[in-house]
Amino acid sequence: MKFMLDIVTVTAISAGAFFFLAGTVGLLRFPDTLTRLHALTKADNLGLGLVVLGLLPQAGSLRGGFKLICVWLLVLLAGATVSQLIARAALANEANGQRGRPRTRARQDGSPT
Amino acid sequence: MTIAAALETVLAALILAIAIWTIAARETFAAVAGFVVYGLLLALVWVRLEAVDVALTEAAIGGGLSGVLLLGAAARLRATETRAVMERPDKILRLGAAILSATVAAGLAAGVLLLTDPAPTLASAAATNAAATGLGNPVTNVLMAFRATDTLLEKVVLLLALVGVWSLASDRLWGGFPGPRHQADPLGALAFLARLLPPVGIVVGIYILWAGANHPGGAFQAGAILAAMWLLVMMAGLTDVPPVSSRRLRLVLIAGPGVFLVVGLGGLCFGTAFLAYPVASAKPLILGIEAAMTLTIAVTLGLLVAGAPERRDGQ
Amino acid sequence: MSAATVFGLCSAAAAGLGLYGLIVNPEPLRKIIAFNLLGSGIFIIFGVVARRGAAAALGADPVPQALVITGMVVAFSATALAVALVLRLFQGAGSTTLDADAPASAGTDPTDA
Amino acid sequence: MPEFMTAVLGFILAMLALGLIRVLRGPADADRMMATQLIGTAGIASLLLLGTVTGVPATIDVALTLALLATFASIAFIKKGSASAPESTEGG
Repeated sequence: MKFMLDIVTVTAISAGAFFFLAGTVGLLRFPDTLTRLHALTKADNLGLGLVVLGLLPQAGSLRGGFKLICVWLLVLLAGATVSQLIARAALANEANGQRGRPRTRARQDGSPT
Repeated sequence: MTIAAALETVLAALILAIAIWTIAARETFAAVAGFVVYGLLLALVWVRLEAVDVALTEAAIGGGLSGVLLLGAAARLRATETRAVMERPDKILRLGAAILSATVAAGLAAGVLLLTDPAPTLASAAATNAAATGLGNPVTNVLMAFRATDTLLEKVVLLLALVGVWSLASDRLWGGFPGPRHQADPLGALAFLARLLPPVGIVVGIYILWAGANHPGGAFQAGAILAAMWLLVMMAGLTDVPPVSSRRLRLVLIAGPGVFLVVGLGGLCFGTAFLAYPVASAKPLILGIEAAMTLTIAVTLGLLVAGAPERRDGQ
Repeated sequence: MSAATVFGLCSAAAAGLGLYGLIVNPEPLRKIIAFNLLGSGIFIIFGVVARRGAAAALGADPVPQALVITGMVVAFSATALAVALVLRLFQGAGSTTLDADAPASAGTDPTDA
Repeated sequence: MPEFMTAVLGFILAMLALGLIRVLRGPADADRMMATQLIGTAGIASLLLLGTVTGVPATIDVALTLALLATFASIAFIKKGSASAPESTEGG
């Protein structure tokens, strides 16, 4: 039984890690703000969900498992809402052209890295 | 090098990178975004250092409230950035500052390296005296019993800071409403979140307060969560900030320290010393103080983020 | 090198960076952020001391932890007060410049009217 | 099992570090907020893993707090646009 549970954990957490990878790649590679939002809304929340799923067998107590699920639900709710709000703000900024600078300037805008 | 050690090195490197970015970033907004991430990673560090109470505080303050405070200010001050760039100090001053900072950092690092390991500790003392309060969380014991005066004065500092913020209002606006009035969009996503999240947040906050007796948690962390929920409802425009002249508001603000003081003086009158709890009723007393404290902390933090009075009327 | 040492060295560097930013950055808000950076570095060093003081089945010495929590509360209230001061300065002077002989633009303070 | 989880934890931290690049480069503030949001999710995941690895169950409470509050910076970011508009008339 223990072994089976560990199998579940390993598979789910590995899948979760993969989705985090996908989300990050999307965040970095997608061309503009609104497409990058997909990385935020979909891949990462799914990744966290899978990690939570994988941790459930290891949670030990029922309360621990319940709290794990609560964490995921909260992140889902907040992530979905906030990403929609960010999309609106991004659109508004593009409209009155405040901060939505063209992509070509991304590098000058850059960083010590 | 074990995998755990590698992990810690990665985490430390990340934190350093963000720290550099927070200082070097061109735009204030970018620096604030970096600072929010910095607070998030610090929570990880605190967990790694087995200080979960502190991690909770860091998550609530660094991850949440500071971000709101600084982002709001950055948004309002954006206009002044271009001017400020011209005031960048000259090379000599920058060099001197770099040398000074490097010396300080080196001194701190030396302190870290030379400090005796294991360091002198009061952990055993705290553990042996834990029975006096009946609480299982040593940090809560230290905060609420062994060094209760610090905590009492800390709450007074919070109040003083709030009085300071309020007193920045111009005479005309004194007693008015803090911060700008946020327009409500009753059907918007933000209003939806502001209706759905606070109930959950209140439950979590009370849970953190209750867990604080025997597990990591406590009044301040709970208060910070409640404050964030209140701010969310205010930012969504579902409710307005109460005017600072409201008497009910001010009663809530002094409730926590008031209860704390009364209990402390009770210890002075009927017990052995100021804030000396009778062993039999130590736990209920402490929990009572913490409950009152949580309410006060929530309101104080919320108002600290809301800022100085800026409107005479509720519009 | 133990975990505590790694984080201790990292936080020492962070504190140094914070001090540098506090001196060099001209914008008050940036100075506030740098000040927080400096403070957090010192807090982590407290955490390192607490971790090394682990005893009596406690993961870390509770006294420094309690001190750090108190310190965080005070640091936050100080930050809030500082931010409010900067905003008020901006209202009154129309800019947040800190050098005395800088030409201040027209004040936007409603009380002036 | 702990080794595996620590490895995944390191991996997610690496992803988090890559997400930082977006915070650094922007270009738009919306991108920065978005990256902060995503880093928050990754941070919560790594907190949960860390808590299981180090066997500190209370870590879940930290993750819970973060899950509640990680969005607040973004919300303040969204509000700044609409809230800063009336300020000019109100005197800030």
